[in-house]
Amino acid sequence: MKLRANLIIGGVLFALAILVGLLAPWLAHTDPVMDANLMNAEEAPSWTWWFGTDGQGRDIYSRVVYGARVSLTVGIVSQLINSIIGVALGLSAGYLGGWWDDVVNALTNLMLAIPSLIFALAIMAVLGPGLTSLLIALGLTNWSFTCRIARASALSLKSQGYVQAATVLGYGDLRIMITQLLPNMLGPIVVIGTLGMGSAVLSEAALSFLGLGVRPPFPSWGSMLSEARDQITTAPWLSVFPGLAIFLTVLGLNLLGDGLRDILDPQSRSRRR
Amino acid sequence: MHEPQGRADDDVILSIEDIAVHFPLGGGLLGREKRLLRAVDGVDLSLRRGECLGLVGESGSGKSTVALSILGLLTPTRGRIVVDGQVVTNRQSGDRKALARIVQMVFQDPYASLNPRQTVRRTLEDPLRVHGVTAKSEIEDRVGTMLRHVGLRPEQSGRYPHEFSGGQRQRIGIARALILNPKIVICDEPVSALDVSIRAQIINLLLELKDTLGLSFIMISHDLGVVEHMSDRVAVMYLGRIVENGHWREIFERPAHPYTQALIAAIPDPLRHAPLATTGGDLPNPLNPPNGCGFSPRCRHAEALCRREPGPVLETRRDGHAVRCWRSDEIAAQARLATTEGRLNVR
Amino acid sequence: MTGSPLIEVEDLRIDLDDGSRKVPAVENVSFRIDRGETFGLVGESGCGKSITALALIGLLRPPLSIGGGVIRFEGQEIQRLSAAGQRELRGNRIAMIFQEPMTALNPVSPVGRQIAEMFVLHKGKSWREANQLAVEALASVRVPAPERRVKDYPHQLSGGMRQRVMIAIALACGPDLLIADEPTTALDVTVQAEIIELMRNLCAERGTAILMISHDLGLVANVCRRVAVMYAGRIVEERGSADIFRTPSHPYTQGLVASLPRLGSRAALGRSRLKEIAGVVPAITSFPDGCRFNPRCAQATDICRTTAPETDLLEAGGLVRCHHHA
Amino acid sequence: MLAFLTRRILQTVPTVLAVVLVVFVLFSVVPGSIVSSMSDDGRGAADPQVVERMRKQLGLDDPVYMRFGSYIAKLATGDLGTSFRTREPVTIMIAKRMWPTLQLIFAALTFAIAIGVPLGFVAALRPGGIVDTVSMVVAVSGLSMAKFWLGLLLMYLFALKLGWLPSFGYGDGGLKYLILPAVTLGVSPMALLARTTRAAVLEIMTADFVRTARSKGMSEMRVVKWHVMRNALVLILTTMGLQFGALMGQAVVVEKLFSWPGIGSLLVDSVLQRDIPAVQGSILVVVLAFLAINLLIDVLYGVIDPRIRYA
Amino acid sequence: QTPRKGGTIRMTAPYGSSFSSLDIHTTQRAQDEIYAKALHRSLYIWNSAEGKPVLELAKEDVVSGGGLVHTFKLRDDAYFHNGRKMTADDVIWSYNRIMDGTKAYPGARFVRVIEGAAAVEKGQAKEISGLKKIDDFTVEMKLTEKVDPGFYFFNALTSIYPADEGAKESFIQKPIGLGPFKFVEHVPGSRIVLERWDRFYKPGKPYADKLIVSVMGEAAARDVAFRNKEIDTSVLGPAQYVAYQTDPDLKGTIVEVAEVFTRHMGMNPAFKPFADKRVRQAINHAIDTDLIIKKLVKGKAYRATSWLPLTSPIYDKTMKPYAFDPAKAKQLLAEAGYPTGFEFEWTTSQNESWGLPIVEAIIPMLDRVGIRVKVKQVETAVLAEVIKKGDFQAYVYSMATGPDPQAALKCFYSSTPQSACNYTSFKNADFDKLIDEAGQTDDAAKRDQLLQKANALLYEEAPVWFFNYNKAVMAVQPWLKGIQLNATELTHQNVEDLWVDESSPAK
Ligand SMILES: Nc1ncnc2c1ncn2[C@@H]1O[C@H](COP(=O)(O)OP(=O)(O)OP(=O)(O)O)[C@@H](O)[C@H]1O
Ligand SMILES: Nc1ncnc2c1ncn2[C@@H]1O[C@H](COP(=O)(O)OP(=O)(O)OP(=O)(O)O)[C@@H](O)[C@H]1O
Ligand SMILES: [Mg+2]
Ligand SMILES: [Mg+2]
Repeated sequence: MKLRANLIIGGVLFALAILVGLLAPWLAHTDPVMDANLMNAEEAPSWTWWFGTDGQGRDIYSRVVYGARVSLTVGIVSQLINSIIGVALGLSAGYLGGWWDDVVNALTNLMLAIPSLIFALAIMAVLGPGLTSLLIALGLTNWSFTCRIARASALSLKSQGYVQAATVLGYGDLRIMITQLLPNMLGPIVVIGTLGMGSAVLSEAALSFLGLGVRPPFPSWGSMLSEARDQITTAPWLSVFPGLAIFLTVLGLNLLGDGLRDILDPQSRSRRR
Repeated sequence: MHEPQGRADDDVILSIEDIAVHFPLGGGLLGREKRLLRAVDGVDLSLRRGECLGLVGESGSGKSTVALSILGLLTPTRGRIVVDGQVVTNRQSGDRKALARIVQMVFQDPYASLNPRQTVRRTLEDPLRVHGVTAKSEIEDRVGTMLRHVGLRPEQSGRYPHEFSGGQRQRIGIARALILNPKIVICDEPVSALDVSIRAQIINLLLELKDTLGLSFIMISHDLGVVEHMSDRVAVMYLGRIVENGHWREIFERPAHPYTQALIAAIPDPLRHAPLATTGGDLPNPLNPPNGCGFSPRCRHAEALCRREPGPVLETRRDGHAVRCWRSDEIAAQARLATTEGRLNVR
Repeated sequence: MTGSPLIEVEDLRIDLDDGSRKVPAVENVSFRIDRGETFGLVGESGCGKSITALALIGLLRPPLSIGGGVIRFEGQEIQRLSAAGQRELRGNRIAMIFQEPMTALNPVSPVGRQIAEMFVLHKGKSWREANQLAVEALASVRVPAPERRVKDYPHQLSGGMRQRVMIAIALACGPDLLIADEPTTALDVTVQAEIIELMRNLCAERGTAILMISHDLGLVANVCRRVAVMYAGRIVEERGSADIFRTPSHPYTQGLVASLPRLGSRAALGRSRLKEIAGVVPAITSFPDGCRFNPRCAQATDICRTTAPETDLLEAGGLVRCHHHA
Repeated sequence: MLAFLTRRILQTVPTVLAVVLVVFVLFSVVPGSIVSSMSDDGRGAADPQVVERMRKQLGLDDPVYMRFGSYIAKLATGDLGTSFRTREPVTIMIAKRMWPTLQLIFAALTFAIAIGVPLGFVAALRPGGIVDTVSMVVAVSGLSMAKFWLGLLLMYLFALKLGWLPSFGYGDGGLKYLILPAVTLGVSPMALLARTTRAAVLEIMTADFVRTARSKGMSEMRVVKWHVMRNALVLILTTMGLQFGALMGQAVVVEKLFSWPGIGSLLVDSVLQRDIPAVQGSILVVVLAFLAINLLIDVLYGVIDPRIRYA
Repeated sequence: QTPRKGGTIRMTAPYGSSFSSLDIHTTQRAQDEIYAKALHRSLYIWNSAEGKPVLELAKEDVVSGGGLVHTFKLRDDAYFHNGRKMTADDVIWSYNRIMDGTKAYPGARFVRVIEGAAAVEKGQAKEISGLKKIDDFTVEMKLTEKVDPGFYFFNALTSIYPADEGAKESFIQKPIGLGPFKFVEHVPGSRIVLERWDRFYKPGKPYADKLIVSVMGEAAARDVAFRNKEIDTSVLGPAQYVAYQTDPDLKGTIVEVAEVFTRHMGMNPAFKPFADKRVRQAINHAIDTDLIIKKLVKGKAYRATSWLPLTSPIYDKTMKPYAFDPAKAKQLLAEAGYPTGFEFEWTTSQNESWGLPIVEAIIPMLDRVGIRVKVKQVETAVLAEVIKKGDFQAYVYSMATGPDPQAALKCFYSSTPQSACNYTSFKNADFDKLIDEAGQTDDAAKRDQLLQKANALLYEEAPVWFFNYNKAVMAVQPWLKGIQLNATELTHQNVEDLWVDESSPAK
């Protein structure tokens, strides 16, 4: 299979972000929280401070590096929750049909009808700002798309010979769903998941902007960016670097998603066959 | 070759008694108006041990629906299916396994009927495990034997379906159907998706297996040549009903129903550069079937009687040949002329 | 086989660009069709029938392209024509019907309009006139109540009706050649019989030549005067239709004729084991050297494995491409 | 058609009720209340007596089911209650905010369609070409930027540096005030539309009926005009319907940033200040708008795609 | 320079993305009073130059009855925007309205000082018995306490509405007041437009024809708009304060004033370590407050010494704030029994001037003396509730500590409930005594002295970490003249005194 440029660039960007997050303690120059020294407040980027320092005198570089942890956790974990909910509901609804399908459909329509950012805003208000709340808020509000895809895949796979064969062979419903349907619908789900991670990172930033972001003092790119917005003219480095980090990571995820779609999406594959 | 002739009724391994499958379309809470699609509307069939029953008919006539009902994948709206002495309609969900050990199916599309994410070995081992075979050696044994039966080498079992050709895949599909030692195998168009040059291999294989394993077959096909070649008895379906049912020779040499006649006459004869016999019109919409005999709008013999309700019944004549036509006797004579004469002068 | 050829294909090669290199999907294909003649092209799935047809009408798209050879239509080399010139031929002089009538018609356009387009494109009619002509065209393919049917969308028609519409479109401008690529594969036998008869009659009336493509040897032999058999991108045998069935020359054709149960054969001859053709059809990227049928051929010898056979003229008429042909 | 509309409208009733319930339950357990938020700027400490009266007056101490019951009862008569904060009927509040939000969203969609669809078409006609590559890079980049950040950059560039457009506000409702927020909001649907259009056109260009059209001797221009566009529209429409919900969400951010007087900023304010009737009302209206738009799109489907028929 | 007549003043309301309500009796937010200053008038008005409330709607206040009875001679030239002249009935009607117990108007806490008002609130009476109409332009007001009514009746919560008009449904859509500008249009979430009221009672005023108050919660957006000359005033945060100071074009636009807000970290004595005075003092020593103000707050604040702010009339200039002395802090902690420190949870909002960023800067400072901080971030609305309920170990907040020093100090009076404003549940007998005495004395000087003493006691007891007093900073375009340095809230301008010269780009 020919690897596409978007897959490579996207994969590299995303892998880089993950690596930065994992290696944060080694990459960072200073502790992102405790090393606040007001004597160094708001230094422009220099050899000592690669990305400059913020109002509290903390090294932006180190904070961006540590920020990868929070931002990626938000992206990955919340999307994972979404995927699990979406697949569980969509798969079972599509396969089992009947009243359960109606229920899941109603739920999906409900989730689609309330814009997810608004829903997340409401949930954040209830749970209070913080990482866990954020994971829950973003994890509970974006599964409808996955669910629809999973349901549609389940419906179409259900009539595939091998699923019918499994039924004819006396497999239980759960076994059929897990061994026959699930592995064959992962492609599009993974694609949606990758794209969803990107939008979760952006949603985190948006919620930060609306005043309901991640709990301090651990920095997230979104909260850094949102806090720095007042100083866009006076200390642009405060926002440029976290902004760039978000941009590159989300760009990477989007490219990766596109690239994966080219490979995994049966439609585009059959077109090439 | 050995051809079973009229046997005693205790030999019947599968009997279908007046089943109907109706699909409600639309409907649902606040949905649009409900309409019933009578995919199968009163079908009686029986299959004897070691026999191959051919099921032919136009697309949408309900052949697959009958098959799926036998397999328990569809619950008939009415009627009864008895498999090996057990009534399988109105079954509980737990019976699925028991039924699986008796009836199995070979699917049409070898590309879609194998799970692309499972090796051939898993495809064959899993059913055994589900059915309580746990001993490793026994599993390996049975899988190996089965692969050899269908003409594949056991070494190939670690591969994935896409590494096989269409014919090989269909062999795997057959192996899967046979791994539980079923008594009945239903083949739904087993060769129509295969390359022309491969079809003979599969047809031969099926016939071989039928003899060596003593299987009973239901063979669904569009291809009358294949049906004629394989079947002991043939049932012709039209619009959800059996219109003719009998010994293969009867059906192909003395078709009694005008539809069967039309069907046979529509097959082009490669040696005759002659116009094909046409009936006119398409299969009617099953949502809105014609009055009386379903074939009457296309039938050139149709009279007022044919369009009157109720339609004709399936009437069994001697030697088990059953026809659903008011006028079959009158037509039969002409038909014999039409089909036998021009056609059967093969080398 | 006399008279001026309507279309003539000489040594056609079609390349498939698989990203890194060009693989010939069709090679050394030559045939000619006379005015009003019926010519059949049979072969298994993937042997290159459809792309040959597309090459004739100039519709190959990347990754496929014509890699060599000439196609002449009434003596004119089609490849030399300008794009506009090719378009003028297409539809007007050479028409085509496709296998799947559901997808070959635009689902969101009324069938009448899809027919009318032909008159607008090639006859310079206004839409109003064209629509009128469309009704007539639909009537000519014996669609009942054509005035009403023109407003229908493809999904409202049955498969047979759709294929009639396709025929109406194809024959709208009275083409000289009709390419029918598996026109009935998706249809039931009874409907197939009607479509074939309709096509045959209309073409005969108008003197339109037919290139019919199918994998059903029986059907093609019944419809066409001459039949060419393709295997793995090459024509292996070309004969009069009765001959090819009765006395096939190429081992592949022989295999095909013998491997399929024919209606009536069991009654006449009893049930015998069918003759199998061993092995599988080769993939386009891994055509064997020499004769492409050699790995499956019982009569293959060393020369078959190294040298591709040339086309031989048969005494009884026709061509065959085999070192050991009967 | 009428029957279809009635049925579809009736079908939305459960969704609407569920939305009401979900929001109600969420905000019955939300910490903080309008009462405390009234004094959250630290000016004048709250007077405990007033606080107590207010809680009673607003029914904040009633059990949830009672509040829900009376809310539903009022809702049935079209009454969305009275805002805790402004003390005016929520219906009036929303009515005043509805138009600016619709203006913003439709402007954003217009921008997205006007740029995204042609971009997608052009890209699809020469896949792999320079236009394709550039436009898809632009599209993906548009999707990857935080909205408020993009908005600030645009504001900085077009208002401050170039001085072409006002930087904020609704002004007198004139077009020039609309441009920056609409573009900010429109960038991601534009990107999505460009990608969807490209994918849709690419897919349709390989469809059998396009081959048929070519076999008729049609030029590529005509093929696209007569056969591809309408089919692509079906796919594009689907994206737009789903985008509408996301846009409503994004509007919250954009309205806040640009001081745009829409439902979005009303919603944020109401959430932050715990003006529960206003929160419920605005979410309800957003949901209704979403449902209405999707209904409209379903109807449009019927117009464009004859395969869909409403009995 | 003589003020120019005409032109448009374009002010901003920076505290959120909308106004709460057009019924100013219902809201006490600083945001809403910005427009209310133009639209409405109260009995008194804040005089920024004198730093105290002065009579506005009354020409004269005659005090009798031992300082409890005030007889106000009302203006006879004040017209509501519907053209009706204001009379004593309107004053009485408005105060009665505010006391409507079923409506819970926040202004009730001021009007309650009139005798009989509480009875109206409880529904026991229909009218405030302490308010009497003597004639159309004379009102007699009997108070329950000996206080300066100016502090009670100067802000917009006690605006005078036209009697009966104010009860109409339409009033909230189209409010009518006595102010220098009348209501034209409100685009919720965007702006309020007002125009000159020709019959305003101050001759020749207002100067401008039109006043637009735009809601602009986003500091960054405000910055762009101000630089782009789309607005005439903008409130500056610390970051922009520095930026404007260093920008030669903008330097001259800065206007600053010390506001009567005290930012502080409140400590809950229910949390054991904070029950010990030494711990609280240690915290005051451990934090390098000056550094925070200089670096993080960018000098946009004044160091707090104790509770009462710089602009308080009784501010004690001799008092010195807690010194930054980690060693001392450690020692105090050790004495209190926490030689290795302890951990506490600090509840904060995101506020840039007194919330999260400050906490983030303090975390390492406290860590150096062994105190570990767990941050609990909540929304502003929740913070206000948390503080009132005492549901915290420590919080950081900004509270109005003026203009009335007595009222500000009363928050530490032991019988003041926590839900009112005694958030740290402060209990100190000495302090209570000082406040009581101050309340009873007639001698202003003595009262001030007593209050000063109480303030000093708070310093010693350190119920809070004294952070800073706000320095309000506003950027004002050069063409806008007449800005008053209002210490109660810089954005609250008596708009009749503002005017724009010809260089204003607004039409
Ligand atoms: N699940 C279903 N829901 C609704 N209608 C169905 C369903 N399954 C089948 N049908 C309809 O029932 C009729 C009979 O279908 P069936 O598949 O049994 O026909 P068939 O004879 O097997 O046709 P083919 O030769 O095309 O396989 C058709 O009209 C079909 O559309
Ligand atoms: N667009 C394409 N891209 C890549 N390969 C193609 C394309 N079209 C055809 N091919 C390949 O070219 C070969 C010939 O295809 P063609 O469609 O002519 O076969 P065919 O003989 O018509 O088969 P069928 O009976 O299945 O229609 C096949 O191997 C096919 O995979
Ligand atoms: Mg079928
Ligand atoms: Mg083909």
